[in-house]
Amino acid sequence: MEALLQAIYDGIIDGNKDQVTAKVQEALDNGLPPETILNQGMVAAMAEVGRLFEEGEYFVPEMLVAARAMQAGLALLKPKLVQADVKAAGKVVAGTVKGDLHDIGKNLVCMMLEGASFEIIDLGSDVSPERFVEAVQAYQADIVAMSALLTTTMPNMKVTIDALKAAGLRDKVKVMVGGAPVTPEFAREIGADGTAPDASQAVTLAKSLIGA
Amino acid sequence: MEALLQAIYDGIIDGNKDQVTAKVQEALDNGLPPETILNQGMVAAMAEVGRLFEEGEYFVPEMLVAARAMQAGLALLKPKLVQADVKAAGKVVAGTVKGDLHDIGKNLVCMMLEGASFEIIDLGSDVSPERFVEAVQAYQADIVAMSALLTTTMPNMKVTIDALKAAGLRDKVKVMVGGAPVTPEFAREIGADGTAPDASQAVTLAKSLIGA
Amino acid sequence: MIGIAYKTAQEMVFGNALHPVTTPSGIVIGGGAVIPEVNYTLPPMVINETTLPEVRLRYREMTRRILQRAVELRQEVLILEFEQLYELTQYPHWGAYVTSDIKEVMEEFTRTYGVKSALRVTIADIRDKERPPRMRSGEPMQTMLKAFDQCAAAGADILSIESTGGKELTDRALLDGDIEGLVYGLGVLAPNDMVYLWDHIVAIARKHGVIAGGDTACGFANTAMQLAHQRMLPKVLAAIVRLMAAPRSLVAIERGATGPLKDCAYENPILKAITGVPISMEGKTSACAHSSPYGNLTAAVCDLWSNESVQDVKLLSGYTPEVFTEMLIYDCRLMNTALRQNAGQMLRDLLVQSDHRTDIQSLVMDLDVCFETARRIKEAGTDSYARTLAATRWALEVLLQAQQNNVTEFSRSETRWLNHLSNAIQSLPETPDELRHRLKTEYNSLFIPAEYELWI
Amino acid sequence: MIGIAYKTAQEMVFGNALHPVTTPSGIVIGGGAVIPEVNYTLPPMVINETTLPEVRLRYREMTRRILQRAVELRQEVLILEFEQLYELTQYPHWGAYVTSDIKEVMEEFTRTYGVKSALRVTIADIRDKERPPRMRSGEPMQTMLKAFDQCAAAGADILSIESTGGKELTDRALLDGDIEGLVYGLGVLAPNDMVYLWDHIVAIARKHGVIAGGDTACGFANTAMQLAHQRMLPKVLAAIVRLMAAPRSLVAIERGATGPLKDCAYENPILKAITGVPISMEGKTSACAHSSPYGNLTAAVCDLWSNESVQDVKLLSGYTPEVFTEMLIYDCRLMNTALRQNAGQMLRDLLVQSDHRTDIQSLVMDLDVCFETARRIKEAGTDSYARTLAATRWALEVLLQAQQNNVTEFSRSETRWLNHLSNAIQSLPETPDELRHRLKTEYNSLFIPAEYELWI
Ligand SMILES: [Zn+2]
Ligand SMILES: [Zn+2]
Ligand SMILES: [Zn+2]
Repeated sequence: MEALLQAIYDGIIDGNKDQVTAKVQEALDNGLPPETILNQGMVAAMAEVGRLFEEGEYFVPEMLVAARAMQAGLALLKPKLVQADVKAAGKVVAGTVKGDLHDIGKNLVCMMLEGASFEIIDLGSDVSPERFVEAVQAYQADIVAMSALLTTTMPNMKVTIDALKAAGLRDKVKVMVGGAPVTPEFAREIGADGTAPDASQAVTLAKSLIGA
Repeated sequence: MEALLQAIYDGIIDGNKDQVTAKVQEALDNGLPPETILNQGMVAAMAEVGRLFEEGEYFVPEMLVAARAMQAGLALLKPKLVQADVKAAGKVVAGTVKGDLHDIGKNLVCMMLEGASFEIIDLGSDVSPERFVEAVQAYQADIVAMSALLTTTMPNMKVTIDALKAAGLRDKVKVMVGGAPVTPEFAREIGADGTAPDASQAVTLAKSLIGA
Repeated sequence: MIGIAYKTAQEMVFGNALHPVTTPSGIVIGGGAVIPEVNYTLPPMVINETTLPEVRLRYREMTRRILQRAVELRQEVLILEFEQLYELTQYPHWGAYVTSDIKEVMEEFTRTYGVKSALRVTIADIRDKERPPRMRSGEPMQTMLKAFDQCAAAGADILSIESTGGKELTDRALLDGDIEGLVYGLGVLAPNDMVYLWDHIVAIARKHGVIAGGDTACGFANTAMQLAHQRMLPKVLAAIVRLMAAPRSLVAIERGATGPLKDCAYENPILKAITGVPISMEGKTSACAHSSPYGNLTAAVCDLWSNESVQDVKLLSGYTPEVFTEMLIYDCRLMNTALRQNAGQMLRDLLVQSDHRTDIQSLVMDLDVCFETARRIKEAGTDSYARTLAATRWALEVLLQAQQNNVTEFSRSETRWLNHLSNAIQSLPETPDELRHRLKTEYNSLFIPAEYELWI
Repeated sequence: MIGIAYKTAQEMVFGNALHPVTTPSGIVIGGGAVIPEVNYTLPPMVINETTLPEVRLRYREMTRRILQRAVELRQEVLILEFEQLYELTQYPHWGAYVTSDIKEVMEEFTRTYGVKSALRVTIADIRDKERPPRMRSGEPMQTMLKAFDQCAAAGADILSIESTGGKELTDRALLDGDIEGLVYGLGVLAPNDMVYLWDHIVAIARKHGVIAGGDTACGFANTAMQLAHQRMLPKVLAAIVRLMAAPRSLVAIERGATGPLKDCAYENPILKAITGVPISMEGKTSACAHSSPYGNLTAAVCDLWSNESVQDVKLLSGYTPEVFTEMLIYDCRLMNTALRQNAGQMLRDLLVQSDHRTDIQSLVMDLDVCFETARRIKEAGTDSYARTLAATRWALEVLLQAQQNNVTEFSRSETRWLNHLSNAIQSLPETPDELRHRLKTEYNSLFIPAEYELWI
């Protein structure tokens, strides 16, 4: 049992998708509880990947393959988790705001959040306030994460927040904003709940916002 | 007559106080109307001094002696002007805000405004919001001119404007703000009526604010 | 051996180019002195019909303050860069309004104070707004060409762009650390796009009698540098991408661009070595826009010295555009004094030596390395793919050697990546078609081959 | 001939002082390399009991970002300057809180990354808040001494101040363009105040085992420079005030200050020539705080290179304190590379030659002129008044000669002022008492002689 979990853990850290799917299947077949596989195998591995990244040992490409290996394993696990009523840490609707095509930062944040077992609804880039509102409603999201790289598109963050207010959703959802030009003062001014200077700190912020 | 006015005009431009007082007296004795002496002799001269300053021909020291010569002449003229009901361009209450001792800029603005025939009530430096309010009330001022050099004292400009509002005076008086750290955006944000980047442009602003 | 413009790296020095360029206002670029190039932009604000008057006023005011500071410091020549924000290209007449506003202020200062200036207008590559982007067909390309045309008519003296052909692929390949995707994007898609784009830009420049400046690999190599700075990507990858991007930017010159090449392009010294055109460079004094791993080195052979881009914000002494203008002026004063005292080469070497071994990325930007890169690119012939392979392999060689000789610090993870990239580079195929077949299938949805007139 | 520390101006070069100073953390200042000194301050905000936590957080964050950038650029030593805003001195425990906050971050970075740093704390001269000011009696002086003491206890490594003795007179005399008031303020009141003040500061520094840095004539000569920049005052007056201020600042060293002298003091090269102490200087890279008429020249013999003061504001690449840190680091890299390559003197001369004739004010800051100023001050003996006269007369001589030889442009109004000031300087009396009797009667209300232990 220990050995299987270790193999899943190692498979994620090495970004070895095939190993992860094989070992997750084996673990399930052996009757290991899905929550155990998820928490002790996969979430623990992604936490270690995050630590390696923080320490400069890993870069984004390694994180990406790790995240993909985790997702492959998760695909096997998900049906069982639903049965066992294991929930995601929270649901995040993410996108770069209207007018902004720069999505590298947003993609990184999504990946890191996914690694921390958030469920991500990625709306992509150039997302209008209306689409954010729709998605929050449709997915019953816990968090809206908006990104902007251009100073000329930043004001659209406020427009989106105002649209959430107008739709009566602002109290039901936390708003995170990010991107190179965003400052804590700006976040406060437009009425967001917080901002983080980089993708890994965005995870910490998301967790603290929903008390996870 | 022409020669007398010319002598007053030249006396101010040269900063020759004695010449100005002598010639103003002579002009009055000869029955020249005080408004003519004021406008064609003195105000015209100060305008020329302003122009020389703008062109880099004069510096502050020359402006100061010119302003003093003008004031000496004005002292003789004032009683007659009151009789003739000639009014100042407007009344300005000026001071550097609470916490700020840097008054070089404020002094220059006062001097230039005086030259443009505004009446100045100079409250000095480190002026509390209450004192600004009192002075506006007591002197029935048209304009409040506040200056700050320190970024830490700038916020006191807003405090003063709020105090004017609370006292019901904000609609009765125009507010000018200035000093190195003050930007047009800041002026707008705190609800001032305008700002100018230097002392001579402050005169243009003051005139436009009261439609003079 | 096929010759490049300069015979040795030693011949190259700041302020001097083999083929100087003269602006309509009579400023000679690369003719014996380094000239400051100031790039200034708006603070965070919405640009639309309503705010346009404010936008225009702000540009006029920024321009006025910059030129005022130049007058105060007795700087007699200056290049201004108006790098358009998305909306200003999207609505070409807006960009043209601002262009003529700026030009008006420039001309006022020439009349009043005699200060000579020239205006570089950099058009935004608005094709980058759709994914996958339509590079040739449809509206964005037509709008961009309209923007070039209208700005040239409105007073632009120099036309530039940071074109994004291939970026839809390299953005993804960068995050994957995938050399094959990077080589295909930079060695096939980008050059292919630039041939088409620059033929049009050069034609517009000729029509208006203005200068076709150049194109930068900003969206590729500077993106990599920034991601490395944020520790998202290994520095060895960013270093390799830096040299890999040079053949792409060379295309603009081959299609008729004459320089001054645009500042963002750290590949410019290589292009100057090959072609002799004058170049703009940025480095230490562009810290306002991004951190540089080689802030002095980049000045070594510059003809214009730029601050990259600064937002209009108030500091204690005034607004940032004038603040950075002052710093650029003093940088240039030092370089020009050195030229006058016959100490140009000496100062150039100090600038290079101060940086060339302090960071993995600066290793490939050493002047001698740039010169050798130029030589190898030229030697690889006229095909962009072959040139890109040559530059990539040479970058690898430089890094491997530096790592073996302990020239600078390579962390454990950088060393691991260097070995990984070494393998990937060694197995690159010799033709673009072979590479196309090898590309990850996930990439297929990212770009539209027909938009590059490719049919595979 | 009475000797000064250096025999010739040629011996002086950046990064090297005859008497280097070592900080408690082991950084040697003036020991062979130029070190960046970063001065960073709050954006516009109220400082009170309520906002204090935010103030402290902001200083910690600014410090962290600065040191982070230093680590990224492999800068191993750094001086930080915490120049107190009024409130932080007025409530000495507030200033001490911030001091220990900054120090904590510095120590964290030493532990984590090995980067060594030292902290200069500059206390605000809060006596300048009353007019006429009480310079010795009463609360402000006691509070300032408390602030020095508490900050030294809280972790300051270097103590400095920009003291304002005499400024109540010179502020007025400057606007009047009155040489007599300026000489009395700078030659009598200021030195007199500094003897008293610096005896106390040096005692506090010794008590805590920290460094007594130095004192600048910022409130006098930099005020004049700024007013000249705004075209309020003639440049010839600002140039003369510059040299006139040197004897005043020398007093701190004579009372036990050891350097590094503080950046604002453009008179520092003169003081270094006389005493051999290491100096901090500012110039081009302090454009954030004010425009400089000689932005390169000032680096010629610096030991620390500073940005003067930058407010914490966001730019495209990050916050301004880290942006200016990066620029200072690159400036220092170039100077230190030159020293290593035995090209220090050569680069120094280029720095001087790039500026020394471009502005009336730079004429008196030429290295040779500074050296001769030092010699003449020393030759004038130990009396501050006599030294001030000597410096003033020499400044006039330099300007008159430059004007006659057309070394730089003197406008008609500058020439008129030069003649006017020449007359005023030639008729200055030989003793301070005579001058006191000649001072305009309006000045009597401006200062309190007893506060300087003067009885006339
Ligand atoms: Zn760019
Ligand atoms: Zn650029
Ligand atoms: Zn200062």
